[in-house]
Amino acid sequence: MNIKDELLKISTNVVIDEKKAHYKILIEDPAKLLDAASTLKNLGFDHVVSVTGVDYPDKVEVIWHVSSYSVEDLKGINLALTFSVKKPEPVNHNEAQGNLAGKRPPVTVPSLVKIWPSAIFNEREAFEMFGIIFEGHPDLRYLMLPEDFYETWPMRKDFTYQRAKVFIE
Amino acid sequence: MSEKIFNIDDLQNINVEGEKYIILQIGPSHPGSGHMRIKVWLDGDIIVKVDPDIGFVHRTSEWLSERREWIKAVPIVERIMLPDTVHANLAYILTVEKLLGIEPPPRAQYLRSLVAEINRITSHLYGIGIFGIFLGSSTVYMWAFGDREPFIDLMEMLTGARITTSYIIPGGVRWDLPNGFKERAETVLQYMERRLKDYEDIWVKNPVVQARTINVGILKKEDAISLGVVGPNLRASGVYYDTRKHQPYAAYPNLDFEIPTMKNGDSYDRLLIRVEEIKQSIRMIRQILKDLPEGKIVADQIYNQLNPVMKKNYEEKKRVMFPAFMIHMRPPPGEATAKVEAGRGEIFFYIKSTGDKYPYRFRWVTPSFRNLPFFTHVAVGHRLADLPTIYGSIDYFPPEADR
Amino acid sequence: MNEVRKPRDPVTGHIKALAKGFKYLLEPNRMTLDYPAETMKLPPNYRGFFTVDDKKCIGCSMCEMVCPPEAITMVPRIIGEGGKTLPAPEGEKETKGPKRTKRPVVNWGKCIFCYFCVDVCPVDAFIPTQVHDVAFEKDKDYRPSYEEYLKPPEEPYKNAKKVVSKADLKRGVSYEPAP
Amino acid sequence: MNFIPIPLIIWLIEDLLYLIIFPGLVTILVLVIIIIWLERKIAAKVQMRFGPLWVSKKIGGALQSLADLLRYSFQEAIIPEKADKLAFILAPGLMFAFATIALIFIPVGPYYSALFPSYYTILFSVALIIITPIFAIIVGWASDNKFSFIGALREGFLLISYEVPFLLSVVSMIVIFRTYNYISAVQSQLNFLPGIILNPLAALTMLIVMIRTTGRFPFDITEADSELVLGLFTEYSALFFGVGMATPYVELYNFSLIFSLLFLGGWWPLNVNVMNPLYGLFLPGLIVVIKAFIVMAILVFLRAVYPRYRLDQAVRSGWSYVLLLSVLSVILSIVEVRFLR
Repeated sequence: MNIKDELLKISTNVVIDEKKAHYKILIEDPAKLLDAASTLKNLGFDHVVSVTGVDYPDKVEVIWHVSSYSVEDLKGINLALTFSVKKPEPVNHNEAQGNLAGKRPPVTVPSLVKIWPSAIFNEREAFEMFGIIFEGHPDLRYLMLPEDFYETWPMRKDFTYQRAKVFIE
Repeated sequence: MSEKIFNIDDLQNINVEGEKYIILQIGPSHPGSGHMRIKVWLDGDIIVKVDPDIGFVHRTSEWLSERREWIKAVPIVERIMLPDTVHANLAYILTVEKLLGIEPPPRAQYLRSLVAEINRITSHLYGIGIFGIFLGSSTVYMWAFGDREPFIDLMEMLTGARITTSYIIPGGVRWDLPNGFKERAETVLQYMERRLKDYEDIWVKNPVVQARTINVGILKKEDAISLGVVGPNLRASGVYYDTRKHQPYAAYPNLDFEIPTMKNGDSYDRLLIRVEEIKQSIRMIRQILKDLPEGKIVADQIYNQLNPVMKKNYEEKKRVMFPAFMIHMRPPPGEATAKVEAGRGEIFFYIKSTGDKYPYRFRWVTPSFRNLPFFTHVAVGHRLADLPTIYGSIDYFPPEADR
Repeated sequence: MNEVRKPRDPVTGHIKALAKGFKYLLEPNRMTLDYPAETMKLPPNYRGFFTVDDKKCIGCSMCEMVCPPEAITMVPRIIGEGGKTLPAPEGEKETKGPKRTKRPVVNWGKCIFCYFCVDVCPVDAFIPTQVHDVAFEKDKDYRPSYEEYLKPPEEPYKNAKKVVSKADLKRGVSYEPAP
Repeated sequence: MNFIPIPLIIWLIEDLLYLIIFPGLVTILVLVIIIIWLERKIAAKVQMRFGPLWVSKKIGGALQSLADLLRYSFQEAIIPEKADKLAFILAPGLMFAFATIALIFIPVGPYYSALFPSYYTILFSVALIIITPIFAIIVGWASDNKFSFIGALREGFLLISYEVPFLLSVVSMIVIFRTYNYISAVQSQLNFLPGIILNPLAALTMLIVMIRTTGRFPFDITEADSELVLGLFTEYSALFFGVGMATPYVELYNFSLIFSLLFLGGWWPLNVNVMNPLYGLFLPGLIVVIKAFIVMAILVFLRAVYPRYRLDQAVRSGWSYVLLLSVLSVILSIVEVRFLR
């Protein structure tokens, strides 16, 4: 099985660097994401290692790093299934939207939990850190942040924090 | 019991309303919880649902590392994975080396494997000890933590620190093997081999332990794969996967070792596999000390940047000092991923560089974080007293999962 | 791996466990260090408190830059003419005599003893020690001034018996008097 | 000095001596302090470490338990808002009291006998010992804490499952000795053989029940700290907590006394027939207490070897193996009585 050909069937935008074990598929169309994930799972990529976002000025990139436990040839491959989504325009703070409102509105991508159950906690983390709403996730809550965390999406690049000014000896 | 295959829809379907259930908040200040809260729904003595609430020791390691120079992330990742410091350090440095394009010399590779295997033994002993106290055996707890001591002494002798070694740097390691290390290591390994027999009598083959662990917390092979469980827990379920074999790094391609796997995937298997891995690590340390190649302990790219004072130090004290490159490191733009098999499982790093003096995206996933499904899936259907068994057997370490 | 898993029958198991416990009860096997009464002499590369050699330091600030917890601050110093403090001339370039430079001071409350600073120093000006078990009474004590920093904290328990640890086949770690 | 009737004085102060000094409260206190220290020291020795040391370093930290007792005595007693206050305060005390009261029926010498000399001392002492765990259940209920509540439920399950074997093992010894009286039981052992040789099954059952009832490992189920924090005593502090923690050791002392009387031959090898202050009163008692202490030391040693069983496993074994063992011990006794004697 030539992994490169198989990947090229899924998407034309494929980056492969075998020396660094760096494999990457870029998907543009949200409709194709679920299909691509199913195809990858059928190929043998059976679990998700990490789900993360990368914050750019205009877009948020969501990366599912997948790997294989069951297919011997794929065990050495870390494949990044990458999906970019444009950030919506910033809106003013709206009380009615509660936690999810603010200057940095969330982006929405399809959840891949149905295909890879191992993504369940990873997607929760990506949600709270980057403001990526995974549609179809059964249990999308804050994972590590407190439930009443008011400053949303701390891993985005424009997040700033207030240093504690009081120093108690 | 968890005979059924995991289905993601079960999470929504469990009905937890009404007065039928006792809801227990185990943690965050509870002797059997660690730095996390485990919310348990109990039907009598049977667990109906478990909701692990993590994040009590979330230390924003990714955020901090994205706002610091590259070298400064080394102590950060070490302090997240305290029982597995060397592996965290190694995984990060492997990723940076992939970005930089530096290949460390063979002696440095062997030294990395050496200190990683010593660290793996301490990590497994830590896990066995915590498992012991969770089942109520203070003896195993004390023994395991006591037996970490000779190995930590070895780490101290080699690296100058007991736990947070910061031993591995881009391009090599910081200190060479000191005099008398090999003899001391051999004594320690013989001691540990003798002690493993005592552990067998008082812990592994103790009838009470067998009664408590056999057929408790079964994770089937299919579930282990689909839930993405890592490390010894994965291999206890019968999956033959180890990063050291399948994505080799450091000196592992040259070493002769086996990956023990079990079939049943219950808590007893998860205990046994740790004992077996200790034996394999002992075997590997012997090989490394025998085959240790001569040569430099740091790559030429780094060595050539050392100034005369540093070179003199390198020759006399076998100590690698940092050239100014370490501070002003700016890896070329690109992405790199690396995996390292730590004591508890697989560490995964994904780093994106834009050629800046800070990493643009610093992402890492720790083994305990990926073992979280054990609580939601495996514990359901067992008794309350089995929750510590499962918790202890998967060797879960909350600060590591929270990062 | 099934031969490893094979359970032991309960009667043998109980007897063996009790016998092993009883053996450990009787034989001398203690591996603890009686700490404040005995203290360890640590290996020479142990990373303890460290100070700086005022003569060697060139004030380059590399240690400040590499320090991961940002524990090092560079304090201004005037050296030359016996270190006498002179008022700095406004906007004037000095050619000889007292020279303005910088010296590192470590905030021990922040220091994590990674020794990046010691290793990055281009003139190897830091002087490491093996002292590690120091408790500070006041917050001010772990933020020393430069003069205080030149004398690093001294080892507590000076009257304690000095021992070195040694790998032991019976106890794992045993301690013998330091040479 | 002939005109002073020593037996008369002894008869006058005997009750006081018995309950307050020996083998009563003072001895219990001293023994509990020593046994807790010894438990920690034994565990520490097996675990290759020092154990309690820095309180009185010269005698190996023997005063550690005394220091703990003092600390508990002067600690602030916190009573939770929602607790059933009367039960919360009374239950530990009653638990301790009933554990101690059982002593008044346990003689430690042929003439140094119980407070209420009766033909039925075995039955009375056993009945009083069985009452104690009921107060443990009240303790768990009064705290209004889920962990205490679960601990109380576990205590209830175990109480029921191990009471029957305990009673049967005592019954089997009653069958052998054909008496309800400790003194006669010991006398018949002195004349023939110790009970542990006559009926080892009953002795084994009794040991298991002792481990279970006093919460020693591997049956430390009601206080399983990895699940239930401190089990029954999660909400307790100060002297209430100290009393609650000491009660199992008092029970252990009672059980060990009974064990040494029924199975280890009481004051054997001393066979006294004279009413003498030294040989008739004190020395037999000392022998019995030393035997009981050795039994206690063996039981606390188990902490160093075992983890704990699960509740269902303990209950199941209580209703199966241990019950079977106790029934067999009764049968063995009947057979012995029929055919051997």
